[in-house]
Amino acid sequence: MKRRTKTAAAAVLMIAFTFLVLFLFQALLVPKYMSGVREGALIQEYYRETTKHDVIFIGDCEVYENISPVTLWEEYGITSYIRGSAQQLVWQSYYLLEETLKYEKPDVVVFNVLSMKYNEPQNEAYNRMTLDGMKWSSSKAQSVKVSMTGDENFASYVFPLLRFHSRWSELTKEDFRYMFSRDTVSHNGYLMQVGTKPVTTMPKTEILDNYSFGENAWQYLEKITDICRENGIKLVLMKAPTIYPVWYEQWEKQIEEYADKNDLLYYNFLETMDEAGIDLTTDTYDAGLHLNVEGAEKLSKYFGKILVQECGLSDNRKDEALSEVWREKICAYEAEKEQKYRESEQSGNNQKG
Amino acid sequence: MDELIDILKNLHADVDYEKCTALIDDKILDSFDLITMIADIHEKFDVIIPADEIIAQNFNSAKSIYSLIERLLDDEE
Amino acid sequence: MLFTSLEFILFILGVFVLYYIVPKRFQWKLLLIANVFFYACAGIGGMVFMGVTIVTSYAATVCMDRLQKKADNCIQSQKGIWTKEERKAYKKQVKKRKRNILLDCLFINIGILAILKYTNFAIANINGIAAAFTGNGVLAYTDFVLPLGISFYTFQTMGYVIDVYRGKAEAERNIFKMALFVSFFPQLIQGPISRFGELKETLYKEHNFVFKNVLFGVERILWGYFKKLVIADRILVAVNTIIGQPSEYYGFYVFLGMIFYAVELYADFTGGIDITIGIAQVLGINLTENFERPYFSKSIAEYWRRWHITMGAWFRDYIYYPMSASVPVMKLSTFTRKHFGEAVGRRLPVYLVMFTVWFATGIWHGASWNFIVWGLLNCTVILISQECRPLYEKFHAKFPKLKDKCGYKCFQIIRTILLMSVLRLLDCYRNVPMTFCMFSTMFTRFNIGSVLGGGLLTLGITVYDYAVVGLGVMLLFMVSMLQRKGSVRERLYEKSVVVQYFAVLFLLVAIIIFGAYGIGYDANQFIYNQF
Amino acid sequence: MKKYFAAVICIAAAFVFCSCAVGEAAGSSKNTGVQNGGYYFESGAGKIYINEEADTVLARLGEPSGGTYEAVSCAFEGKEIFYYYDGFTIQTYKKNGKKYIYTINLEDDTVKTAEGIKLGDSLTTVTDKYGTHYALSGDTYAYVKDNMKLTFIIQNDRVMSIKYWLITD
Repeated sequence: MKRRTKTAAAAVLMIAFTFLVLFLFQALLVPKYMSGVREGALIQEYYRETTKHDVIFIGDCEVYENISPVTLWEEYGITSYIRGSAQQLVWQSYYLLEETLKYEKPDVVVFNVLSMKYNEPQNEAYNRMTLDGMKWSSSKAQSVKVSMTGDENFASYVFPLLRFHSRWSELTKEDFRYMFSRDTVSHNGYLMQVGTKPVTTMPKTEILDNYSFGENAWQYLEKITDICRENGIKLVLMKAPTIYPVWYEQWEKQIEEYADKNDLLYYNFLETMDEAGIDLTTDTYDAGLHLNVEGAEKLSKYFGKILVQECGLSDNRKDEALSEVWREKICAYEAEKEQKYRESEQSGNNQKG
Repeated sequence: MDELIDILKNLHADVDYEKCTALIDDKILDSFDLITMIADIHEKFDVIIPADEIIAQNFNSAKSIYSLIERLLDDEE
Repeated sequence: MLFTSLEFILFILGVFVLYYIVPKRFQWKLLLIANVFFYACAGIGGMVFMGVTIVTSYAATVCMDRLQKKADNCIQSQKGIWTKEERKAYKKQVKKRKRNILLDCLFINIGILAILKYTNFAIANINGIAAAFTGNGVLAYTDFVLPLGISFYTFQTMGYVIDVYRGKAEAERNIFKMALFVSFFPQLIQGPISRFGELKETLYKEHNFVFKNVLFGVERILWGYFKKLVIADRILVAVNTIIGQPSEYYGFYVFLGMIFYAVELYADFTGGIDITIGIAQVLGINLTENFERPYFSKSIAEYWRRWHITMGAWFRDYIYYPMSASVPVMKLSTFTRKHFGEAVGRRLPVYLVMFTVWFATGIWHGASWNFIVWGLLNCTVILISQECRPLYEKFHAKFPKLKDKCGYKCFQIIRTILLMSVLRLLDCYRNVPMTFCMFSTMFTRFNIGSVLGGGLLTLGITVYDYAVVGLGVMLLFMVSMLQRKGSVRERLYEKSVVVQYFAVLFLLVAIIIFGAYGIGYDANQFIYNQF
Repeated sequence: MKKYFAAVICIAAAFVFCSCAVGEAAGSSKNTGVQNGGYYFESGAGKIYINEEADTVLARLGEPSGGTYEAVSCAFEGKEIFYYYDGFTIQTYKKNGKKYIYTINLEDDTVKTAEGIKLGDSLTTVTDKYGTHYALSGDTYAYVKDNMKLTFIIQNDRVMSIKYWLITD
């Protein structure tokens, strides 16, 4: 071989090998979210779905801990997916929706309005959990640019190794086991929690300096509304029946006005808790912040009925192919529920798993 | 040349300036001697040794110092 | 744009790629554009001052050069006609005019530096004195922003102007080429202070892509980043904790702080210079070495010939020698020798010159008393060791074998390191009385037990950090041992390509993984640390 | 030269071994911020400082009459706990296993700040006591001192809210 091509080949080989080594280190050092903080694994699981979904939920922990797609399917044959993540901000929800529409066209999109209270980027840790799971696309790039807090830089999202390299001193077996493959921690985006911790005292509301939502939050809510209208998707706003962070009536008024103006459906489940049969002494595992699995199932049954009536969703349980796929999801769901109940019995108290 | 020798003798009497060729390198002349020597040369030969001439080769032996002085003197004309 | 910022790395890559694409004759012009861009990022304001320095120095050097050439031709043409005295008078007159031009240029540039850097310091002193009488300060402080690298490029340019005045360097007629010399961007941050005569050899030449050069340059850059990111920035947290809370960290902590700072400063400074020289080497430009394993020196004088070499050389060539060869000092020398006898006569001029040089070195480092005291202390130690030379000689005469024993050499090396670290405390606490008081706590308040018991872990870095720094320092030590016999990279270059590749890969991976950079590193609460 | 490398390598190995071992045992303990600084609130049971260790304060104050509320937000494990006493609420945050005072919020006009301001007072009474070096944003007047701030929300010249906060950078 001519000398020039020999050196060129060697150079290419070396560069490739360097990237391989760096990629391996990145796979090792990036947090896996398989135990402990599982919320970080939610976003990336969406890409494993093989079938379409009639309903897409977007929002923060008020969606992924209070709605159970498996129940929606069992009760009403609704196919749904929750693209939720910890403290997901309004603009992150918008870009997640924008990305989802590249994969499928749902009939209904449900957005939880609590995140309207945040007008600027909040916390680097939550940004990472929401954004790192996304596949690279123009939506992800936009979402990263808009979500970055002060000392974050874009390169650390393109190469997560630049961000997580210092985890070398915190590596555990989990990091090695899940280097290339991840387990599924959620059921179509629902993160199951078992156990009960009743609400004894209601959190007090404090006086705020300014109750109106920020400009930035409104702008992205409008973008969500517009993109749904352009794609002929019915947008439904919701507020989960959780009592902390406190939901002020001034906020409620602004959302109701917005829903009327844009003729959107808006359901505040705080007000319809007894109708849904939700009792905060048994249906929450952390005294009212999030529902446990029983609470989530109750809320899903109640909300499912509304979705069918108001949005005209069809019952897909007759579709053989879909039933086959969802049957597996149901046994995984039941298996985890079973296992979590046993665990909570063993640990004796009703603390979180 | 002998004027120069007695300036050097004045600093260190015990050194044989005829033959020694490493006054600086062997640290026989330290910075104190250097300055006093330049001052004496200035007085006796009325020549100013510019700063950038203060380098080891020029001062390593009596001969090299003397040739430096001569060079500076005729450079003056 | 700091060395360790991503923008700087991208900037360098950009310059490197363009440098070898652009036709050879535009290479130095590209460098100039890169300098302007780099400097603009650090603040447009600073460019004005640099512009003034470039223009004044260019004008001064060209005038002096033209004046000298005219004088030489005139002397040639009048060879036969003029008498010795006439020619001597003419030469004196030319020298006088050249000297005036030089002094004007020096006055302007050193003036700019002095005003920008030292006004607040002067005001602080005036206020201090005024407060002693009237109870409150008199003058308001200015908020001058110090342009990037002003101390470095001002001294470098003044060195060039003085060289032209002495006829040691040819004045550069093309102002852009001269601007490139003044503003060569890698040097702006930490030096080295180059000499025009040496730098122009490679700065303006056309360079084609020499693989060996680029490889050596890249290796050196990586080695610089390794020192800076893996060692210096990591131990810096502990140093800052110790210095930040003197009331809490005293006694043995001060000693630890001293040692950590010695490691941090060495790794950071030599790392920065490695990056600078590496970048220049990649572009085919040779910069002078600024360090020569200073922690192996056996005496303070030797230390200052191996630490920040170019600064020491600058002060020696442009302040120490001119002063000691200047007429007033010579007059002083003869005067004191006549009136106060030989002993004082020999010492006084040298002491005067030395103190002036070290005062200038101290204040150049920073506009505050601790730097001045640091400079003067350095000078005192050197003079003392010079005065004690006869004692050393007597001592060694008694124990001739001792001198070249390995143990004695180690003793000397450790003594120098400790002494320099003590002096550097002034640099840490930046407050003279506090420094002395903290230094004294080392001997008065013993807390070695509590420090080693767990105190080490309250300094803001974990045990793993100490392990990494420890290993990094050992690697540094081993490489320095290898360097004693010649360049490590030359020997590496002889090895097979695979070995070279894995060496470079190891460095790159070590920097990316163990580097102290990014959000993950600064030890605030990241969510996962709590589980 | 070989012996140099051998020596250094075994030192390195020993160094790594002992540091990791020590690492497991000690873990890293971070020193907490400045204690007992800035404006303080005075309840019947003595002074309460922001960022002070909460257990001592809570022991002094006894069982909160309005009960407590524990809020674990989303995935973040840092528990925030609210203690509802009569007239004021104390919120704590958890760091390295210890609880510290995060905010003190005055609920009604039965309680005053140490400097004597209560809900309903006018802006001038506030500025008489605290001066005018406040930072104003919206209707919130914030007085910063050491690592905490005292905020008053004043609307149509009446103090609507009084709150002591820890400043988290």
